[in-house]
Amino acid sequence: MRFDVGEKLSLTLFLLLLSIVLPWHLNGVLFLLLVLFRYAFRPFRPVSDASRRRSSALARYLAIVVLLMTIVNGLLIKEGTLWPLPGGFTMSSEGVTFGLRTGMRLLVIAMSLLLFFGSTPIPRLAQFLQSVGWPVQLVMTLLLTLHFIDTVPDRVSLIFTAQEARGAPVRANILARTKAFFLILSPLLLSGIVESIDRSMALELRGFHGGAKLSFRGDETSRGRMTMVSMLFLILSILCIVWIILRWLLQ
Amino acid sequence: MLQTRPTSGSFFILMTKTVREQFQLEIEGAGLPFVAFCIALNLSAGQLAAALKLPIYLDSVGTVLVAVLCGPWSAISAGVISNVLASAFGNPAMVFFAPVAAVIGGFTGFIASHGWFRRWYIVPLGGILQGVIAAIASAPIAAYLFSGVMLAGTDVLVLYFRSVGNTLLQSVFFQGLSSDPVDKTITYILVFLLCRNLPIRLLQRFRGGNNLPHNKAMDRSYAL
Amino acid sequence: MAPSVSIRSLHYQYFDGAPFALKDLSVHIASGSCTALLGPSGAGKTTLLQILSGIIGAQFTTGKASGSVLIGDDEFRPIPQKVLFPSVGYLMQDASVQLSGIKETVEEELAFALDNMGIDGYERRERVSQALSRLDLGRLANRRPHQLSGGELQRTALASILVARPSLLVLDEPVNALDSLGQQRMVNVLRSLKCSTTVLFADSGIEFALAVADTFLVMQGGSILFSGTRNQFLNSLDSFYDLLPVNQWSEVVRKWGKTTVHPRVAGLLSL
Amino acid sequence: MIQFDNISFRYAHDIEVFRDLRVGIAAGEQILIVGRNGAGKSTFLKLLNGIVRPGSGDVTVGGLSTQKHPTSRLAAEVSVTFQNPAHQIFASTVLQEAEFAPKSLRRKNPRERAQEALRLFKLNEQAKSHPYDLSLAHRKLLTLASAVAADTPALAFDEPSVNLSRPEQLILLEAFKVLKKSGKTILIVSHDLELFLPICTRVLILDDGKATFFDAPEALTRDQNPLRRSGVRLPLVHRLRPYCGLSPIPHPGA
Repeated sequence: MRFDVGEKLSLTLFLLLLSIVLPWHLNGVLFLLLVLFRYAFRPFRPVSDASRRRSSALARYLAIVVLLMTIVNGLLIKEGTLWPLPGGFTMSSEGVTFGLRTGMRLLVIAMSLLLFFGSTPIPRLAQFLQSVGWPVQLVMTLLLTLHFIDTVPDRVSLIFTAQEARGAPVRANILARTKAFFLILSPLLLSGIVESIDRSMALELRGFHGGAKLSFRGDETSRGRMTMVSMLFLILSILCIVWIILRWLLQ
Repeated sequence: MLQTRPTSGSFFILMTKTVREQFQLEIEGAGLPFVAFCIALNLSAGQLAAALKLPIYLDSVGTVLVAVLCGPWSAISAGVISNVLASAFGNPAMVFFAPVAAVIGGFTGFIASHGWFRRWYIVPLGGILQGVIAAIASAPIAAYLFSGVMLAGTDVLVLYFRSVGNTLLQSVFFQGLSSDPVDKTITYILVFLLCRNLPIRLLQRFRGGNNLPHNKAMDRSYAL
Repeated sequence: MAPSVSIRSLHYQYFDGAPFALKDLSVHIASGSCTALLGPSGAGKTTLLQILSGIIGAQFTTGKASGSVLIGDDEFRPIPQKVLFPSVGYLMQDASVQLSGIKETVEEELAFALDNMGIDGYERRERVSQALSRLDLGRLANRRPHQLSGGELQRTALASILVARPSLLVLDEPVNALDSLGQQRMVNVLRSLKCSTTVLFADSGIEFALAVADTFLVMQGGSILFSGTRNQFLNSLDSFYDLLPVNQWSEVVRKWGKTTVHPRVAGLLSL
Repeated sequence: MIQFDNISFRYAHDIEVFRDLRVGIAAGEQILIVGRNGAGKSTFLKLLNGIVRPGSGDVTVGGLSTQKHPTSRLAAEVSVTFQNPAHQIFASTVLQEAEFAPKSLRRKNPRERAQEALRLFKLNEQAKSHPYDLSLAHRKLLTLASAVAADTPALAFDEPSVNLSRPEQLILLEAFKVLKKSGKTILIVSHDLELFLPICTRVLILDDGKATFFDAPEALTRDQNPLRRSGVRLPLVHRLRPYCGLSPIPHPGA
């Protein structure tokens, strides 16, 4: 059962909307299901160990947030049955369920996004977006963003070093550090503008005019047309949206 | 239709062109790589602020730059892609705030094409207005989806407003009002300081070159 | 057939009121020749090369130009208004910026130009493999572009242009970032292109030009100062004392006699 | 003036850059630092003002130890300029850019020092124009001028001749001669031996963590092995001059 990018994308959309529809205990079950999905199901396994490290750190962080959210809401809200606590505080059942509802929702959202972005390199996403009709310029912009995401942080540290060597106040008081912020952003922007001008010329010099489609490695894998599975998930997503609107109106 | 040159007050052009044509018009010249550069800027401005231990976040400085130098539709796509990639690289909630980034890009692009970035005294006004609009746009999302907990320092404000007896939506909106206008005004002023003296050789390569302080030569040789 | 290039009294300003980047420039470049365009920075070398590639006419709509440019048998008055890809290939000074930066392997990078030309299938694979072998990038074909060294990046950028088989190849300072081994490779590549392609390259030094070029142009302040063959250039080295790094060279050449360049010097010059 | 006492240094991903390096540079000397890419030439400059701290041993500049003093204090003793002008030019006029270093070091009358430095590098007519309206070569000269404007006893440059064409090289040589006369200590990291051999007092060759040669340029032409081992070749013209009965390295002012 090979999941292509289109099917994974429509599944993720459906999961995001489902997390808003489900009550908190069903969201909790869905979250555990997704964790199982991640390890058991090949197409959802993380692509690189960097994304694996990043996602497990994030999962732990979010679990703490859910706990925090539940306790804080429980203490603050006064409706529902109130269980007295030592020191005069009251923990309201209504507050706890409210905290759990949003906490579980956040966990499901985080997990479904991690499943998608962890297992789909951006170039594959760009390839799919182009096959469903995105303009070639926008696809090129998304791919170029990846290049800049790799180079801009290094350039920032190089500029930071060069300006500090010239006496820029990077460790002084807050006002001086704000000036240093400008001293680093200005060369970054100027060099970014110059590089953008050169890159736009380089693209045109090799015939890029937004007409011809970009080719990707292993072109045959992206079946542009809508498959049955992604159609199913899109219909389910629409149902969720209808459900949310109805619930909001009837409240 | 005769190719009209978008000057300030180019609202007419927004109406008649389809979005795709307008986007392609805006990224003519050096626009396309610049949008990609500004998206990367959005994602790394926060790191730089942290390296300098500054309490500002400035994750829309790239979007505002694109709005000023290219135009509203490319700024909207820059904002949306920034938020989607931010959620891919570790902050999952950001994808739900993509509409807010679109509003920031569109609004800034619109007022930039009306010359709001031409005089230094109009820029802070634009920043405050943008901050209010951003607060209005982000309040329902933060309230209904995340019940006001955004894993950031400002969550404390929300709790304070709620304990004083406001509803969830009101307290999230008040928290937004207290931080967004400040953040956006700093972003606007920073972009103005960065762009006001850009030389003509660089400005003429961007569709929005005329949105910046009056360059004598720019009038005669309007870009693209 | 490799085109000849002749330019008649070309003037160019980047925008109204800007200083003249090119002032009354007239030159004729023979078909299939390998011409060195020498001169200090700001002499207008890059502007001239970019005008020939058509990028200036296409992107600089605010520029002011007069005169005429003749490439092969197409006449452009005053300058080409659209990018002359694929008949004219332009190698930029910074190879890492010339590469698209969006491709995952060197092989795909070469195919980028062919995508835009709508060439695919057999001819695409054949052109890519031919360009790879010509620049001996064979073992780097599947390497990721950002893992390449400066010299390898330069060869990849040049290969990504040669796949389009331009008849006029224009290069902006191709060797100033290369070590002596890289320069030697570039000399061999340009020599292999002689007669089949007209080559024009800009350089601020003279060692590389002496090794590969057959005609020499020296530019200053936007116009041509000298145009001639290798020996004419060697004999008049002294007049370029403060324009080109020739001081120690002129001493060497003068010591070895004005008219003919001593075989040992010529031998060493061929690196 | 500048003393490296058995410095050992490695970056996080454990490539050993220096192994107990000992280098002493007297005041008023001009040192040309040469070595293959990755031999640690840029790291050598970063050690000068504490941007990078040695694993063991100490670097003292003008009597100040880089272990004890912050970079902002050391920047008053040695002004380090890196290779790419785009990484430091921020101002919207040439004069503002040149004024930055003297102002942030709180020197007296920074504007005059900046104008003086611009005159030294023949940039005074363009004082009002935007740095990005200048050619790349002139922007490079601007970064050199803004370092000289800081008026520090020692100056260190990373590849100052890259991006310069002949006229700018002549301006650079003139400026370095003036600085040499006024007793400045200058460190130059460069591949361009043809340009700098005639004006430097000593050549330092860095090769896998060690200083394999530290002597006058004439000694270099007599024994080219350390140079060849470090992957750098004497320029062709210096190898040719002996065949024409000329001294390998022209005396300064040739």
